[in-house]
Amino acid sequence: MQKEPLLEIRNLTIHFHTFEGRARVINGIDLVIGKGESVALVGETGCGKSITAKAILGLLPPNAEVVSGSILFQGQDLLQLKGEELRRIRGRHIAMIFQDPSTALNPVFTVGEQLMDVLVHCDDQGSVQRWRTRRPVAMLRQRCVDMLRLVRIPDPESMMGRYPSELSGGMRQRVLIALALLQRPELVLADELGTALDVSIQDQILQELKDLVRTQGMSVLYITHNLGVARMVSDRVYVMYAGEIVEVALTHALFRRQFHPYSQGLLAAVPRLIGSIGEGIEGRIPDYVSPPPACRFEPRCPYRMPVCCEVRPPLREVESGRWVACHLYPASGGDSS
Amino acid sequence: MAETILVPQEIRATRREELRRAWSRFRSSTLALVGLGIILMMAAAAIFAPTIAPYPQHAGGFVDFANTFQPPSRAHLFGTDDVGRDVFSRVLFGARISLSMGIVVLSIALAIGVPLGLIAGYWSGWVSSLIMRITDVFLALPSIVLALAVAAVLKPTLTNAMIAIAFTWWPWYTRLVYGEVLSLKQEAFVEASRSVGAGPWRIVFKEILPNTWSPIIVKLTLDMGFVILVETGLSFLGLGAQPPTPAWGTMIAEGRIYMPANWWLATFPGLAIFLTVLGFNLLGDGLRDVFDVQIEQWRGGA
Amino acid sequence: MKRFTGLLLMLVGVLAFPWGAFSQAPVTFTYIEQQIITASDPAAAVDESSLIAAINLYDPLLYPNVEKGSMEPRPHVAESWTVSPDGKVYTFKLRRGIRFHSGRELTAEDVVFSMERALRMKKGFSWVWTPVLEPGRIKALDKYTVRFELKEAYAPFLGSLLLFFILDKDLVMRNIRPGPYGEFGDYGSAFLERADAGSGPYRMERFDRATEMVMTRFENYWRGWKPNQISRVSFKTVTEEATVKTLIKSGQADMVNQWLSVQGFQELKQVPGIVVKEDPSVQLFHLQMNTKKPPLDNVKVRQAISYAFDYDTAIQKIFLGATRARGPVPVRVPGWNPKVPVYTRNVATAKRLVAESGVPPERLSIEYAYVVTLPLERQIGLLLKANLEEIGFKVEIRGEPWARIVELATKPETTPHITAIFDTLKYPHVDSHTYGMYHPSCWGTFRCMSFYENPKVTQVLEAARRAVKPEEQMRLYQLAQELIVRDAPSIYVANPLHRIAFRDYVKGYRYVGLLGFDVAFYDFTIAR
Amino acid sequence: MSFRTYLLRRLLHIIPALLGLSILIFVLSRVVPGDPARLALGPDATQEQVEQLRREMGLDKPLVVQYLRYMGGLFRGDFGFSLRTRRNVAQDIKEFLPATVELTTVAMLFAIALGVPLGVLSAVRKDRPEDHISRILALIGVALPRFWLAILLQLLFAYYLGILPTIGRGPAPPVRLTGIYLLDSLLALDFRAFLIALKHLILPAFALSVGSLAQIMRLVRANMIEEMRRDYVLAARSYGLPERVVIYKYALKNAFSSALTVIGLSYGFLLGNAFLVETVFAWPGLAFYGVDSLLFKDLNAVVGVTIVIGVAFAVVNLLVDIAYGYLDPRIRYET
Repeated sequence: MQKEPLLEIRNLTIHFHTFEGRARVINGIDLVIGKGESVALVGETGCGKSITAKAILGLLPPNAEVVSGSILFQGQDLLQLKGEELRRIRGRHIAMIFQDPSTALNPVFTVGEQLMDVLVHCDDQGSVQRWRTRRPVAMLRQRCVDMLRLVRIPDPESMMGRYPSELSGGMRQRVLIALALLQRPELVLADELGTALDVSIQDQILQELKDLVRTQGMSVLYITHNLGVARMVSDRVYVMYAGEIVEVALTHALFRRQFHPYSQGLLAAVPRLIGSIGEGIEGRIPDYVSPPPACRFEPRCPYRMPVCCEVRPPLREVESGRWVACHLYPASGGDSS
Repeated sequence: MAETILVPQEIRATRREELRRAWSRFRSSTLALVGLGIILMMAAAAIFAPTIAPYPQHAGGFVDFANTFQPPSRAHLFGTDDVGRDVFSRVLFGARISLSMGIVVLSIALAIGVPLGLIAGYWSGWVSSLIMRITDVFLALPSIVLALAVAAVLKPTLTNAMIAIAFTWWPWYTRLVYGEVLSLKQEAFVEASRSVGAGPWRIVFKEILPNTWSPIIVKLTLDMGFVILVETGLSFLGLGAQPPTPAWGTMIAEGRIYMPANWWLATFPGLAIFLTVLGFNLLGDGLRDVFDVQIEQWRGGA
Repeated sequence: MKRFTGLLLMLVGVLAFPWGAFSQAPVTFTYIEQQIITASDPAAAVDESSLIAAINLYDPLLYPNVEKGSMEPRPHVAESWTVSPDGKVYTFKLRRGIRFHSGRELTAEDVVFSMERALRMKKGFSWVWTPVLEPGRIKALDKYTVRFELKEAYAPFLGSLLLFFILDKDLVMRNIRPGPYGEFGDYGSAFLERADAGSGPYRMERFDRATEMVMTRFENYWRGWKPNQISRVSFKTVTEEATVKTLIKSGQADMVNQWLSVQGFQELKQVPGIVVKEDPSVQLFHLQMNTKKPPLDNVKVRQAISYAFDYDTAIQKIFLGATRARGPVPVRVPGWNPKVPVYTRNVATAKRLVAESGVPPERLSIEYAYVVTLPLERQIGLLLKANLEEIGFKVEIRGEPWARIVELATKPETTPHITAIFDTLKYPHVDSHTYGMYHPSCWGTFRCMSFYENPKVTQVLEAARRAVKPEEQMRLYQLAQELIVRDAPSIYVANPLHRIAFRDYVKGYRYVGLLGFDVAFYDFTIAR
Repeated sequence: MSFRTYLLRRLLHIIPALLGLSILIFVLSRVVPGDPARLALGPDATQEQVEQLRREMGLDKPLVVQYLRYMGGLFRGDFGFSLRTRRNVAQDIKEFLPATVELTTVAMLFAIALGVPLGVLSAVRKDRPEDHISRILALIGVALPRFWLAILLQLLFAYYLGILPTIGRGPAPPVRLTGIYLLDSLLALDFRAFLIALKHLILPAFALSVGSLAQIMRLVRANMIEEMRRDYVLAARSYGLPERVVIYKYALKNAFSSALTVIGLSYGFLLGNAFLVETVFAWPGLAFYGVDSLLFKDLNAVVGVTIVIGVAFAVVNLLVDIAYGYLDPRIRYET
């Protein structure tokens, strides 16, 4: 890993308190995003990808509990931050592009007002000084319009006065991107970007975002269940299964060869590129309240061995830049986990 | 509703399963249980009034002028009124009136409102639009205002108050059933039975009607409280029960003039109304959660 | 939580704010009635509220002798009068210098106009005069002399003139609108809803029928003004008893009328600063039996009911003190017959009479109607129900608004079997409670819900009215009373105490007994 | 369908309903067993006078003719003659309506002003003590018989504490422009009159508002809880917007606009209860007048009052629809 890390997740464990009991949803994951790097987090629906993203921003639902771990951002542990400190990180340093453009925009405010609110209320000075040093509205407005233009929205001036319900899905998605990028964050979390859209529009938007972050020098974490997306936009891929990272690899390397049986299963389903992963693999994601004791993939694994239900396979570097959590692969150079 | 087509047995099976789950959800709601408790208590008071009431004869035209205005005591839990009757006994008997009032009014409303709603919802044409326009007329006025107008036309008696309220109440059920039918009509299982050649009456009564029960039951429960409020309001204005009938609204109207010195006359019947209505509201809320129906509880009632 | 407590604190703060400190300075005398003023036109006034308004805004021709505590007529607008020996011609000399609120002097023309107006409009108390007067029979002999030529001698005539209010002819005629009285249009009745045309001590400042009449002192009132008399009156209508009590207790009202419940007055007696005045009244409380409706068309049934009723309980426990009524005429009215038979409770006799009547038990089903706002009448009804059920009747009780009872009274078919009525003396004469209640000419009004008809009685009553000699008059009126009571058209329950409550700084209240005349604000002074 | 067509359709819906209502009430009032002419003339009128008045009032004509005549008059602002007040009902309505408008509006504003924040508080502090207290208060508010509450309030604040007046509206402010005392006194810059009017309003408005307050609170709470779970709230947070803005601007506007239609319906609730509350407080409003007219069988007044109430109810709901469309753009473009 050449690049200097921007975000480092270490041994993150998150449990949810549910009626059925304690759900061990995120089970000690590690994840690193370097400066200017595009990383994809792939896995089938319900494997904990979005939770991971929300944990970074401190937006976990009230019944979630971070049991252990740390999320270091520029050396600062986000998990230790209090409400107000965390709020200053959000948007300004780390921003998220939400999954569903039809619900993530507030239906009763115009695009312009939502953009302006971000600039007005998330100002550097914080709320109290805002009243004294209110920057000229026109200037803020210009910034919003510029941003809309940047995300390739036609006629951004008139777009400012429109309500989300007047826009097409693609436009809404672009507005969401604009909202996230408005404060020029160092890190963008893109949650299932474009999934709700038409394939061609999805591709277009992904391509644009890819170019955009590259020119702006931002880092991106793409969260997706679609390997095709990961292949298109990311430098490196984290494969996640049932709240655990099972394989980490450079994107091109992963597509050349998959080590983890789950990754193999994923790719087996890929030919269609758009098809969601997991379809090719028998079974379902395990119950988080009482997950398999050791390897969580064991019940679905075609290569399962007795050890698989006794010892949890650690994430080990099996070749340079390739980490796998599977008993099939011994570590390349000693046990590094 | 699921997209899959279910055959009737399966529907029944799922319904049973749903009911079981509903009951466990219901049991976990303290407030709904409290409501049920209150209502069972009131119902018990109403049914067993002649046995529980310390002075059952006081519910009628009994007078004992030597014993008027006794404050609450062990002999008279709620005191005595201006002609020496035991207020506690009268409040107990009052439960009979209010509850039976609610049941009768809502039965009438159901009997008129549901068939009309089914007709208007299932068939389209001038008959159904006429029905719906008529309900619009009734709903254009807060129901207590309409009930007042009707009650004023009739002689002031309990029966007439009942008629007046029922007269204003049925359109709500027509409305409710109409809405339900409109959406159920599109459901796959209805389409399915239509495709196998079931006649419209069969579809309406066998397929659609059973599926409208849960919102109707929730609404009925909530409405019991509202009907009681409207009835007591009419009685309070002198348009309902006549003496010596121990109706709660009448008791408040009669006792009110002796406030504040003889506060117990109006206070206890008022508390009884409050508790009963509260009970039905709690239960109705609980049922609404259980059946997971959205019904507007907003009406121009009392 | 903090925000929530804040809200609560705010609420408490708003409520605890000394709002009372902003209440109005007590310059206006507040009088409370529980019945609305149905007519501000004195020629249409029949009820107590309307009469109180009339007495304060207008002057009647004669006035009761309040100073002597009597209801006999004394000079007022008329200074003196003479009566012809045949009792048919009355000549009145008017006082000079009486000014209407318009500033015009009151003259004989106005008296003639006002009486003709009353006779033509046929509203209010005009029925007292219509048997003996018609337009043309009243003449202005000169500016200050008026002559009334009656068709025949009429015993209650002088007394009836207490109800004859004089209106400003010019003012009324200037304000007529099209109406049913030919050249007189509506006789100014619409105008009199907004203003008055009187010469009385107060003038109408504002009138809102449902809630309030405000009256201000007429500075040029002919009887003059002394210190501490009331300069402004707010005459309010408040129907709810609990509210009335609160208003007087808190001092927001200075005087409240007689229609509170007996218990209400008992309660007010306990309050320091409030005077409850109780006087034996000339009111009759009776339960009229509809003699045209079976089974009450049977005299034995009516007598049985009269024997069954528990008078002692009614008087001691419900009225909390009252005089037992002996016949239709209140016992304090001159001309009352002390020898009339009195029914007392006797269940055995009652049962015997029911048996003798021959009415089968299943037909003994009757309805009792009462004024829904009067709890006393409800209590009487419950007592009656208990008493009658003892002798085999079935009784249904029904509360009705007063207006509805008036309406029901118009026909024997709609009139309930038994109706509770408080009947105050209408004019200071025994005639009011004999002829006025038991002569068939009065049928259709709430005073005659018995629809009583006995040719003998009718004849005696008519003779009594025509009698010129006072002794003869009295003999006949007393005979009538005896005959009426035998037929038991009513359950004569009580001559109740008249009660009124006021703050102790109100002086000069005196009970007169005539409808409305005790609340003449001119008579009161404020001593603070 | 554009918002304008939507509103137009609503209007077209309302008009036949109101017409139907007028027929219904008119027929009802005409089948009253009783004789309004007799009532009008008082106990001592002769039968001949009564007949004459019946003719004058057109009571001898067929019902259809009477109705058409009445409706004809209605459009000229002639509501017919009131037997009880002996003047045109239109005049009575003009006199009594402002008091009811004032009372119900203040009650509604009060219900909104207290119900919305309490609902938000309850939703934000879900399952904490504040939430439980508010919810229990709301349950109590819905179940309390309004007239009984009114009596208790009178007892407590007017009788025992003596800090608020018991009945009525108090003296009229020096100028009558709107008939709404609060406005008139303000326009006349008479603050003492304003305070007097206000203190007369507090108890009846509160008694009238509790039900709506409770229901608004419950609804806002439910809507807020739902809105707070939505993606856009999470998204707003993710941009770093302060919680204050997220809750009180983003979520509340959504929650409130969906609560709005229900607020309109609850105005009918208020109007209905005004009949009881105005009676208890002797509040000289339309409902008070209406109850008396009902008891007196003052036909024209009864019909007039019910029609005015029906129209008021319809107008308020229409206004609410407009406000809804204004607050929630989805209605404008999607309905």
